[in-house]
Amino acid sequence: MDFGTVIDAALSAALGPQAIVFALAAIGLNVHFGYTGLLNFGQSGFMSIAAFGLAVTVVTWDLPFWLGIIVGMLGAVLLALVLGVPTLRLRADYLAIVTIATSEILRLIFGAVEFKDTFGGSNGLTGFARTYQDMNPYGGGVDLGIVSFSRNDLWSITVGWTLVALSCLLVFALMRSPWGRVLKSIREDEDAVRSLGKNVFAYKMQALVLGGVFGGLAGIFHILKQGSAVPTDFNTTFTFYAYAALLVGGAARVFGPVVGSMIFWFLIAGIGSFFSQATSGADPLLPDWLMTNTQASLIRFILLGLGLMLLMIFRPQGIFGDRREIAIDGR
Amino acid sequence: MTESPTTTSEHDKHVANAEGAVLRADNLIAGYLPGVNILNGADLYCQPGELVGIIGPNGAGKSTLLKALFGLVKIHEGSVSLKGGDITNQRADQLVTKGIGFVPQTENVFPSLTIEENLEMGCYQEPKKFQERFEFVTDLFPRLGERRKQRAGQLSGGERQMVAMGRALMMDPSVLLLDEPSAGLSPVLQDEVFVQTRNINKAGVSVIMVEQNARRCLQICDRGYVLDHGTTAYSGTGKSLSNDPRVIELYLGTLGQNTDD
Amino acid sequence: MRLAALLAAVAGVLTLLAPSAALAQATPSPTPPASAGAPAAVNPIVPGANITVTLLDLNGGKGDPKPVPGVGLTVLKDSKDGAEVGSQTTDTKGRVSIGIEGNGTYVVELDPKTLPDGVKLSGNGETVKTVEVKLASSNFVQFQIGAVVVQDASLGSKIVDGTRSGIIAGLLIALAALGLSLIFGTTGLTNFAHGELITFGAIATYIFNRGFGLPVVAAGVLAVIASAAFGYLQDRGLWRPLRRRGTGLIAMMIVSIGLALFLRSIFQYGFGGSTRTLSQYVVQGRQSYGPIDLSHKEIAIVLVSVITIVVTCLALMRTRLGKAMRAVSDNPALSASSGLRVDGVISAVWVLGTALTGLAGVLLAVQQQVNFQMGFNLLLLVFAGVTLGGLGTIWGALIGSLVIGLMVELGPVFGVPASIKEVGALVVLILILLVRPQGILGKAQRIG
Amino acid sequence: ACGSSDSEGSSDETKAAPAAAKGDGTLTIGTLLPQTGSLAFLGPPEFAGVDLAIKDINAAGGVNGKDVVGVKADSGDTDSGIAPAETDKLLKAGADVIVGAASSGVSKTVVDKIMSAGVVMYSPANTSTDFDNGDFSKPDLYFRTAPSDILQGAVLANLLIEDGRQNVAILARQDAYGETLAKEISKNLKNAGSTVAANVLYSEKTGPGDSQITEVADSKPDAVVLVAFEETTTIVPKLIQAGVGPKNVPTYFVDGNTANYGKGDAATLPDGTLEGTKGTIPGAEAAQDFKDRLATVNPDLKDYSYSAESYDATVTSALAAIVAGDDSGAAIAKALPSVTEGGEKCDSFEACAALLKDDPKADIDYDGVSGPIELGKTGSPTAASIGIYQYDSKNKIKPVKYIAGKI
Amino acid sequence: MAAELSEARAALAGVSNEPGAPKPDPIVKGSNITRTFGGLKAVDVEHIEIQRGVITALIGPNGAGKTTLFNLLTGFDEPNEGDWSFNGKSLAKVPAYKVARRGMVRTFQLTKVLSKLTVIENMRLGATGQRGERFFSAAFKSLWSSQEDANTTRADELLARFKLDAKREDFAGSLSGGQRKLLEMARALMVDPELIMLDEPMAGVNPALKQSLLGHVKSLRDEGRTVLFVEHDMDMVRDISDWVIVMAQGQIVAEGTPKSVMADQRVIDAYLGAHHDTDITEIDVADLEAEAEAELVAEAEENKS
Ligand SMILES: Nc1ncnc2c1ncn2[C@@H]1O[C@H](COP(=O)(O)OP(=O)(O)OP(=O)(O)O)[C@@H](O)[C@H]1O
Ligand SMILES: Nc1ncnc2c1ncn2[C@@H]1O[C@H](COP(=O)(O)OP(=O)(O)OP(=O)(O)O)[C@@H](O)[C@H]1O
Ligand SMILES: [Mg+2]
Ligand SMILES: [Mg+2]
Repeated sequence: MDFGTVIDAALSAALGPQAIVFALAAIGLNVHFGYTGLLNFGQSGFMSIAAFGLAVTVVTWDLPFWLGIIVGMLGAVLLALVLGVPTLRLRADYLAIVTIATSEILRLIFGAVEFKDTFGGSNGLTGFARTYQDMNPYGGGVDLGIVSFSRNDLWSITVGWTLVALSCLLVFALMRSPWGRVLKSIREDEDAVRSLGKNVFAYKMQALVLGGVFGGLAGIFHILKQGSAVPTDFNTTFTFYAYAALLVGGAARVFGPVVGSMIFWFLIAGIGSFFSQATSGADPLLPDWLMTNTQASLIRFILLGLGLMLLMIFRPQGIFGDRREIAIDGR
Repeated sequence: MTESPTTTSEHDKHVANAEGAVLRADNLIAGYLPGVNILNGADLYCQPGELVGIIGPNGAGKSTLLKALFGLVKIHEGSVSLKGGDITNQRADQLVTKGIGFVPQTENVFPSLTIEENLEMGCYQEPKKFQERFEFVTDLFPRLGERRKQRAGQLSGGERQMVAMGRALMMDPSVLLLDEPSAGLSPVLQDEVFVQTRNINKAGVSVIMVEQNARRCLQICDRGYVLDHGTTAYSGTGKSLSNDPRVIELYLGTLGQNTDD
Repeated sequence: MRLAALLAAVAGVLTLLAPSAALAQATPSPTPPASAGAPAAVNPIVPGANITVTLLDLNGGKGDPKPVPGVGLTVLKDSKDGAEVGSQTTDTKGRVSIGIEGNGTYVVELDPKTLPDGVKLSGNGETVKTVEVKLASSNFVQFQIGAVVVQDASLGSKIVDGTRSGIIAGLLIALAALGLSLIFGTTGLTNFAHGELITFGAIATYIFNRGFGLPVVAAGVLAVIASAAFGYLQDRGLWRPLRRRGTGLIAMMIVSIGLALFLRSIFQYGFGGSTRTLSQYVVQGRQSYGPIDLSHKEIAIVLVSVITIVVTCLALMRTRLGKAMRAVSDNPALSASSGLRVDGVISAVWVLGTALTGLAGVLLAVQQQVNFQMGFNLLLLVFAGVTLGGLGTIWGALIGSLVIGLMVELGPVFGVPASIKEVGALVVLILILLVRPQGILGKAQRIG
Repeated sequence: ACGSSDSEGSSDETKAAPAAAKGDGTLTIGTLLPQTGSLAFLGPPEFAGVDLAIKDINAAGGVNGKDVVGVKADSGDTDSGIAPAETDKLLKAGADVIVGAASSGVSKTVVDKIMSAGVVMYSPANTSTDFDNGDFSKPDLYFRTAPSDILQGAVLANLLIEDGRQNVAILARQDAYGETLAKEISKNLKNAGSTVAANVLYSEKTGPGDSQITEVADSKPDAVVLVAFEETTTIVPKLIQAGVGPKNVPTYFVDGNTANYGKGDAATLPDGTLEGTKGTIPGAEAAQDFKDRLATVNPDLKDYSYSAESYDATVTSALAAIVAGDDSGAAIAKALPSVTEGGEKCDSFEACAALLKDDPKADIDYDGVSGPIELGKTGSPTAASIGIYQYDSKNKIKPVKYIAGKI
Repeated sequence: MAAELSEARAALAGVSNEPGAPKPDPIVKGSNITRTFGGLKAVDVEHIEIQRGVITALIGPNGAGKTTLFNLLTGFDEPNEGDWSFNGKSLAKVPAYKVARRGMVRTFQLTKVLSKLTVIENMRLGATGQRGERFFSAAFKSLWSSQEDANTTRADELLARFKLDAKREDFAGSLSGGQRKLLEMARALMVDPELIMLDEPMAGVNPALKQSLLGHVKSLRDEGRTVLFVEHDMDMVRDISDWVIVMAQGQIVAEGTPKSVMADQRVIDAYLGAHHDTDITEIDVADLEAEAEAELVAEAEENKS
């Protein structure tokens, strides 16, 4: 058993591009749900529309990369507006279903054979990431002993963590302001806020757009770091996991989503690496009758599920949350 | 002595007189969050057939005290006993079986149930009694009878209060805990509530009521407590309390004293 | 239908014969030059790469297909104007086989003048086929004669079929939705592990059926009981302690996401990744009942689910448990103050809810066999059904689910691409919620 | 074959990558294959193929004097999105060649990552035609032993025409695999003169609903082609229910679902259900001998899909490393086409290695258990043989014949 | 200034005691406002005018439609028909937040505190025209911090007056029932409204505090604000209101000065009850019972006939 490898796998997942995608998406969810109380379960919809905005612009329409980025982000904003106008008056749980439905509709459309010429069908689109990859200034990867990254990942994590840091800064600045206060109030009771002369709808819309933009960033970053836009990447499971990451870190906390995503990926990769080592080799730590190598990779999901449950049971407010807040909404 | 009670002597008084009480709480320390105590050694007893009033400033812990008695707030220290048996931290529904009824201050109706169903919940454990009790309650609040099929969530504030009071009366309890039963009711109904409470009490039910309509409360109760900062600050008969200058200063104020000027 | 079967059988026999016949006559001989008019007795299949055409007159599907002899066919390289590779006249079997060099583009041309009187090519009578040859053996090409004309199914029959499927799908969703709605309505828990409860019912059926060798019906009954027990244990072991600690609803929702992942992986761990079949009722054809075709298992599914749903709904309306559930849902503390055993009510709800959901799993297993993620795949539609009807309302869950089921299956009739047919239902869901934000049967709340 | 002719093939990315210096001396074969998710059923035979190959290679003396090392990772499915993280794990472990992924969709999510790390991505089961086009059309660092669906589509269409089917309905799963294969079959059918009665796709997640089955039935086909994975066990009963089951209409399977469905198999259908149904699987006959040998690494193996392709991918990588005298990804990639095309034929690692031992400059042409494997211009097999199988009354497949083709 | 204001009150002297009587200087004017729920006519107001600069009390039995009228006037509910204006401008169909911005702010009978915000944050939220509430200036603290400080100072003053200063940093969700009422009222005052509409502001507030708050309400009036409140506490109504409007079954049934209204026999019968001024203990319970019995007998007889 080589614990170095386990730690390396876990750490590089926690610091790597996949965790960044989750962090960005979860920051968006934090704005939606954590601060404003909008139960958006369609974050993957925002991601997919931005991702395909970029991919379609570059691949299908053969237009410049940077225009693609703009189209992608505008796509996310537009989705927020189109979704928000009719649905923001829905109660939280209804909004959740509408957003899930919307993201599924988008995913299905992006993957439909009928629109294969535009969106590439279920294979998705590739070949839009050249510009991004060409900007890579690094000559090679790094190896820090306990964790190492390839050249491409190094570039992605540089870009990605910068984006995350900027996003956190923006969220921090906004949420300590009176604007953020209005959002938090809307989360508690819309009518009260309305009675004080605030245009609740406008604020919710601003929050929806802002969170959607973070979602869009996540989507764009996701397809850039892997070089392909595949519709099935943007399914609801992703949103569920992003929520899990958010709440593990602590909702309505600036660093909650970031730390949550890191922990989430640390666990997935770490547990996976541990068990795959424990069951492989000539004389595995865990005998074959107990667990085969194939079953070992399931164990990580079993343990991840279990871990998520235990964390919420013993620290329902998440890592950064405030216990007092949780006590208030206990039924 | 009764003229200048201090906190410690309040406790002595309590120990001296609480013997044989139907419901008795000793030195309760309780709160919602770990480390923050709302009740700091509150004492209370209620002799059989007594009507006890609790008054006190907002946030003094009156509601918390009732909830603690009824098992809805965790008691860290101290004890509650019913007819001599210990009931500290027992579950609310068990206490209902033992004959305690409770009307909370807020959120005291089931919004999605109709009025009739709300009242039915009052005698959930004895559905047979429903018809008889229902007639009694609708006599008291005719409006509830008229609107029996309306969902409680649509009712006006006062109407809800009627439903809440009605639900407690459906239970036919031996000890009744009321948290501001008259709040939000029109004056005529407030009087009605006080009179009916007195009537119920006369019929042998021990009643502990928290009230902000303090004068009325002190008028009808046998004994009153003034709660402040989670402890029993003063206690005595209703009359003695309403004339106690310190109580007036701390709590009663002078509004309505000189009505006819 | 019978005709098709017959055809198939004949074709099958032919297929089995064909290769052996070809082998038997594998006399290497160069392609004889085309001798127009006189049909060759037999055109052997050329070894190596070749293009083979068999002209058969299907006669509109009436009777056996008849070979059409004496028709001239020419193979050209690359295009119509390319070099001629070979030319032959169909033999008594209607066959020509022309040797070619290897991979490349070839054009096969049929000489329409040589067609016997009264024989016409089907379709638009195209006499030229361009093929991309990749195989080093026979490359078969077809010219259709007397092909069966398939009438498009009428809109009416499509609607009838769609409605039947929609109702069955809707009823299965409704059973699960009822379970979800009960649990949500009473505890406020948005249970993302609900799909796994469906799977649980299905897998339990499989285990009782295949593992213990019980008949499917008995296995189904046991599976429902097992589901109920599972629900009870889940509540006792997980949700009740959480409620005791005053865990918030959102935290509980995340717990349910964790639980879903946990259970799904456990199922896969034990059950494996593939779809498995029950021992009975797997293959069943449909019979006609008036305009509707139904198989026996579909009838059984409809009856079982309708009866269960109606009985449950009526029971919930009539009994005290129904009211107690709504009371607990509104305000657990006040319910306790009224003497309700809140935990008891919630346990009862879990037992009932998981039993219903388990039943959905059992019926789904009969309908489409058993897979470790079958419930998870259905979850979105279950949620959609519950929401559409109005969260927490019992009849609403039923109506919402039926609407969703119908929309999914009827959508393709009205132009939703079948490959993404869920889109139709989801769009309808969104539209209805825009008009009635509280769901079909939900009630608006009072302000102030 | 000559190894140098492909030098312009390595993409810009490879060049930019850390100068793909000489390997570390040990050939490390990573496997990125499904252990979880909806494709998990494809995993065991593929893992077994790789394991067996490594065993054989090491038994024959390893590569460049050292034993080959295997590391495993789970590709999951496209839903779980774990493939990138798992790939990292393999790259960390120093993999020079990554055998995987099984699904074309998953492959696409990691192919950039793997190639830019200077590692060979070598899929035993990607059949999507996409990997013949665009960016992947060069034999850079992406290879596969599974023939592209172009060939299977042609063979299956040819089979249908041969059987006299004139009006064929295709029911396919909607993913990279199903869509392209269905497209190829349909294209070839139309070219050859047959009608395509219906081309119906269903969601890979939930399987076909009744509306799709009805669409197939309503088109009154004289044959049905079912392009599916393991959901076949749920689809066949539905087809039967709608009156278009294998008993009523001749049915054809493809490599995704041509497996045994009899007693004792992972998935079963009632006896006789599939009798007469035909299916195609790329690859030469999985000889009983090979199956027996697979049993030595995984005695529970029931299904053999892509086991031969996985085996061959591993063996050819090892041979390429020997030819190049270097185990780095770039070197292997350069040598790979030459060990599979032209030259002295050999059909096992032992035999090929022996040839190379005698003459390090020898030009060999490995023909493996899965077929002749000629990795042509696109890094995909240009020639392959495709087996046609038929079901007996016990739902077991029996080979009927093997058809060789070239793209 | 004060003289001018007492003028407003004095002007009321000339107003007739008819329901819906016109006022000399109305701030709110409405007519034909109806709202039905199913078959129930919850509000059916023919005409209503609220005098500027005075304290008007709205009283009536439970379920009379007072809260519903508040909801309608402030845009939280939509009437079946009706039109009303504030400061001469029509408010029909104007959304709630705009109503509040025009200077007409209400509180809720069932309190709506923002549980997970602290008390002081609740207060700050009330302030209007905050620069920091605009998205584009929010991210830059320098743009709004001075305004925030000013608001905080004002909020602290109010909190002190409402005896909530000790709870300043606590979550509003942890306040007691009475404290919530206080917070809600204080927060509404942060809006700095022209007309403040209080729905049972003193229900559950302890008498001593109530008394001191009454002084505060009066000073609001003296600052030039108009106050409209619903209350069941007659001591309070009598003490501070300049004008009383009585609603029953959705309609305005009486208006007038507190004295005259409370002397109105119909109001006493329907609302106040015979004993509202007497000490309950002085009523012999036996008497009451006899009274109730007699009523019952009478009713029974009525039913018979
Ligand atoms: N759920 C809760 N969580 C935390 N603190 C609470 C909670 N409920 C009440 N408190 C605090 O406990 C103290 C006492 O509250 P309680 O409701 O008992 O007061 P009260 O005497 O009934 O006042 P009122 O007359 O205003 O109803 C208050 O300071 C309040 O802030
Ligand atoms: N959303 C609703 N649906 C149905 N009925 C309603 C609704 N809102 C109010 N009502 C009914 O309208 C009537 C008037 O209610 P309202 O709340 O205005 O009374 P109120 O005068 O404020 O009474 P209280 O003094 O008790 O607060 C009540 O009978 C109530 O039941
Ligand atoms: Mg209280
Ligand atoms: Mg009211």
